[in-house]
Amino acid sequence: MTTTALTTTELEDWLRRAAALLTDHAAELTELDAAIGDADHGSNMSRGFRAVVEALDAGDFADPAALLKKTGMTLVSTVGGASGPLYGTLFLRLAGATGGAASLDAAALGEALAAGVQGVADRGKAAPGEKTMLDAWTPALEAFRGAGDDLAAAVAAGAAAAAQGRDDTAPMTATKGRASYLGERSVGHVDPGAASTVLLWQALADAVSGEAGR
Amino acid sequence: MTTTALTTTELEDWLRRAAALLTDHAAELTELDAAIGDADHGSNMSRGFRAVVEALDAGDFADPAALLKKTGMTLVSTVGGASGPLYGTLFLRLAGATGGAASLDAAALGEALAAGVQGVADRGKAAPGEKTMLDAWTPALEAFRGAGDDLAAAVAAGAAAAAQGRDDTAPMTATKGRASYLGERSVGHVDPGAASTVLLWQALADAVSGEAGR
Amino acid sequence: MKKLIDAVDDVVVDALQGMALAHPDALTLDLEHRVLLRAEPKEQGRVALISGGGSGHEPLHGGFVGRGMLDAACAGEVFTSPVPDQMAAAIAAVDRGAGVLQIVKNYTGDVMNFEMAAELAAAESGTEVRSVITDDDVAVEDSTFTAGRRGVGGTVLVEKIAGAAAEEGRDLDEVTAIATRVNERARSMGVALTSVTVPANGKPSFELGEDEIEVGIGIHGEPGRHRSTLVPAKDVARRLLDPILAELPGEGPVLLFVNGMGGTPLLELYILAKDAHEILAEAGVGISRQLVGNYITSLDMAGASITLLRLDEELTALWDAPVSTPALRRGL
Amino acid sequence: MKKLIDAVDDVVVDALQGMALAHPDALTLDLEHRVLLRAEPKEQGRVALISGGGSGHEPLHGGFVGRGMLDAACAGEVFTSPVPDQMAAAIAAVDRGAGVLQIVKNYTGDVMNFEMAAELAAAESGTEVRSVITDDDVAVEDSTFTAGRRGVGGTVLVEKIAGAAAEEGRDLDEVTAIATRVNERARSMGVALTSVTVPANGKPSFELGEDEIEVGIGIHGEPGRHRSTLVPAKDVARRLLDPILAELPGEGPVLLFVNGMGGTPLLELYILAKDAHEILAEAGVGISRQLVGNYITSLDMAGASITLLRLDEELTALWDAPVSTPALRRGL
Ligand SMILES: Nc1ncnc2c1ncn2[C@@H]1O[C@H](COP(=O)(O)OP(=O)(O)O)[C@@H](O)[C@H]1O
Ligand SMILES: Nc1ncnc2c1ncn2[C@@H]1O[C@H](COP(=O)(O)OP(=O)(O)O)[C@@H](O)[C@H]1O
Ligand SMILES: [Mg+2]
Ligand SMILES: [Mg+2]
Ligand SMILES: [Mg+2]
Ligand SMILES: [Mg+2]
Repeated sequence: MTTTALTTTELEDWLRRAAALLTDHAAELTELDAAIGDADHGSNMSRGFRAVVEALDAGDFADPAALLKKTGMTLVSTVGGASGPLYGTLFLRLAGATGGAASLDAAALGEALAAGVQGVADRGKAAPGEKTMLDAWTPALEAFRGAGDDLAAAVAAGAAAAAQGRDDTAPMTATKGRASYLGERSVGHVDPGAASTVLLWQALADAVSGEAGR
Repeated sequence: MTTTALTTTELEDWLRRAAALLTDHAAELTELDAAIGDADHGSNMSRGFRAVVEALDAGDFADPAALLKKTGMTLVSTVGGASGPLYGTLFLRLAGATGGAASLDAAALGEALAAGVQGVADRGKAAPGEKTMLDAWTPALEAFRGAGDDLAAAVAAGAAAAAQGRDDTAPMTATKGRASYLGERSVGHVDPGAASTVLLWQALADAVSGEAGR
Repeated sequence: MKKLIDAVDDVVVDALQGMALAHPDALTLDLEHRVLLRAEPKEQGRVALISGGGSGHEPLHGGFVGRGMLDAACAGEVFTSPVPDQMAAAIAAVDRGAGVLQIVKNYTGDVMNFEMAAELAAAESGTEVRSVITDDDVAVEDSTFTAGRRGVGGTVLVEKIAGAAAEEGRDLDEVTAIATRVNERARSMGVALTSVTVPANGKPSFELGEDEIEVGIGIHGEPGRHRSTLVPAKDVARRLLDPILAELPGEGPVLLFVNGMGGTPLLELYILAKDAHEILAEAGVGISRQLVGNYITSLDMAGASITLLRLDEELTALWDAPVSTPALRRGL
Repeated sequence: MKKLIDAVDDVVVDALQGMALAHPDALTLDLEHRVLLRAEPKEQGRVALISGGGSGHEPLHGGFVGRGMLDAACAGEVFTSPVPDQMAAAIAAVDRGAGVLQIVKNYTGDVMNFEMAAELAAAESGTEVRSVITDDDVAVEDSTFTAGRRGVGGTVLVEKIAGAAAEEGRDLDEVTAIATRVNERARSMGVALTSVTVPANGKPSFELGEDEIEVGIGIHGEPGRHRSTLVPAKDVARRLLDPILAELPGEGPVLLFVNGMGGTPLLELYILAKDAHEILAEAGVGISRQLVGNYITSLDMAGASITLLRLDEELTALWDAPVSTPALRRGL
């Protein structure tokens, strides 16, 4: 059973899968952050998405915009640090871009993601190549939009590109965020925010393809 | 060349020999103090007697009383801690007991030492058996006074008794000074003040017997 | 990890409660939002000042809430920026109709979270919120290739001096301008003798050998400019003061701030202060005001930082103004 | 040994100079005698207070010299009592014709050196000198078989409260009686998480394993009542408060003093303060005044002590009186 458009049901599925993946990989993300940051990205992300799941459990959402807005607000209110405002802004912009639509097809999701990624860039005053989560989001967005109308294929392309983008952060020198204090010494390490971005794409791909066992 | 009475010359010799011995054994005394006190008895005593030697170098003393008073004052002013007032009082009482005598024979030195040891007991509000320097001074004084008129023999007897008294502090439980906080755990260690007392007696014996090489 | 704590997850909340309990006349705790507020709010019509950041730098910021300094402080998790909701709650609580100034240390997370708080406040209540970002740490050299200099010791001086300006009744423009001027005229650098141990992590954030020091560290266990063997305090002072003096703007006397990192006793801070006096005298720099003690710390790290602030007449007068907070008190 | 010092032999003199340089408005240093004096001497006809002891407990005692507290502080070598000449110099400097009270922590060396100073002063100048010996440490159990309880945290409270009484113009009998009463109504106990390292010794005075604490320690690295495994802060607080409460005389509310040993950050002290509040509430003991911070330390030792003082109306009023010293300031 693959999906051609995302309603609140699929979106909720996505976020719950994301929460599970982030919790499973929390130690890994923190390890990455310990190398070039302050060793908290895993706990920040799992704390935030645990709160998102609680909000989903409690809430009843009229449309994708309401659900995505709640997600963004929850992340902003519970994560803190750099990733809270960045992921929070991403979801708030997704919400804003969907208008009152009841479901998002590949084109609408592409529009929304573009707004979200722009939000990350605005909020972080960052550009690709600075060894941040943008280095996963930017190629993922491009691949998604270039893959055509098939939602599942587009999401799969996006997830693959995100993973490639994450790996490509390793040789970069950080010039944004905490890792930038390390200068040259940041080379050789993968950016933790890029790694958590890949997990979000993976969860989305799983949700769209109806992959079992979240 | 043995001495039958102490003039300022022999007293000065005694104190310079004592300073040398205390400096040579400073680490040892501090080691003893580390076990049941605060690891400073060696540095306290060598600091004090270094200052005494400086005072001897600078001064010109009319009689034993003047020299012994200067020694006591110097110790009080430079040692600090418990041993400063105790050794300082000892020498001040020695000075007081000699009156204006130009030299001290065995009987006069016995009188003076009795006053000095009483001074230690008064100042420290202590009695023999409490694991302090008094446990070396008290038997040494008794042996000295019991040995008769021969100064060299009396001092030798005093030195031997001091050493025995020092060794006898090992099985005692301290009830005065810093070691008393250890209670039972002070058993098995020699008292550092008793050990420095033995060095003073040794220096006196060397000075009286004209032992070479201080 | 050896710490006097009850549970790793409760460190921040327990300490906040302890702080409020220990200073009942000075502080009120909004436990839900983890915001410490003045027990006696400022009068109407005065500019309010808030600050905040990750916990672990005590007494910063909660210890500086009180007359003549901050109106509220928002406490994040240990070394993690607070979230905008906390600042929004603080802003709502302290707004006296004359606007609110946020004092923010320059770390990406702090800057973004305070920025979102300001947007929230503007949207929801119309309170005018300004921010001053402190970035006085000269250890971060290439600030064009980094997130910029970090905010460290200068932050304390900004809070004191801008706090005095607000207390005097100056308007939001003026208070903001003064805070900005203090930050521009302040330069700092720190040294670590031991690493910090974050409670949630349980082990030292970096390793230093028995005869090693790390020069130019941040206040979250960030690495420094270089590692060196242990040297006498006077050489340490020189290694902190040389880069500070190289970048200190202006002319005239300075405020000397010798700050402990949390694990270094006052005895050593005073020795460092004496050395700093000698070095500044050699450099021909006059010292007209001073602060020596543990004011912006890094958990249990042994080490110190030095901050110089180039004073002028106005800043000096505001520094001297009465202040009454748990950690800094004078004239009240 | 990692410390910010220049030379092991100069630690005390360098720190004293740094302290005087850092607080030029408050302190004057008599370098020859290692005595810190008020920059502005007390007026004629008032009782003067001096204290002192081994160094390594900063801010005690020098940090408490100033209006409303001490008139002078005599600094010995690290952990070694000062000599009588120092106290004699201090007495001569601070005597304002109404007598001098010496506040002395109960250690054999301190007691004897202060006693000799009093004898000297009486013989040479006729100044009337009294002494109050503080002995508030309940960790020393069998005080008949020891040199008696040690003077620890209660000393700070004696200095503050007796200082206020002297400032008010009470006579030597009254000031002495008040100091005595504070000491009698104060009880303390401390815990070490790490050993202290004396500069001249260069190595830790005792060894504690990574999960061990020593309960009932003194402030010179003296051993404690017992060694235990690391426990939560609340259990630590209980182990300090139980013996204190068992020996605390009187009825009614207390002053709670949570003190850091020098290497423990404020974050942890506030957690301990919160735990102490909870335990005292359970025990039905009211807290009416508090002091939390590093006031009587033991070099770089990590750890803390708790002191309770059973207040009465007079002691409370004197505690509340204005004070202006480098380390404690309120109302001035
Ligand atoms: N200015 C920025 N723009 C975009 N992403 C950023 C920026 N600064 C940091 N990040 C991302 O945030 C991640 C760190 O998040 P996290 O560890 O949770 O926050 P903090 O750095 O405050 O501890 C980095 O790995 C990076 O991907
Ligand atoms: N009350 C006392 N009476 C006699 N001798 C004492 C007393 N207290 C301590 N001593 C002696 O002083 C010695 C310790 O001297 P020292 O280490 O220099 O001083 P402190 O104990 O102040 O560090 C002890 O070994 C003991 O012999
Ligand atoms: Mg991080
Ligand atoms: Mg000793
Ligand atoms: Mg962080
Ligand atoms: Mg000693």
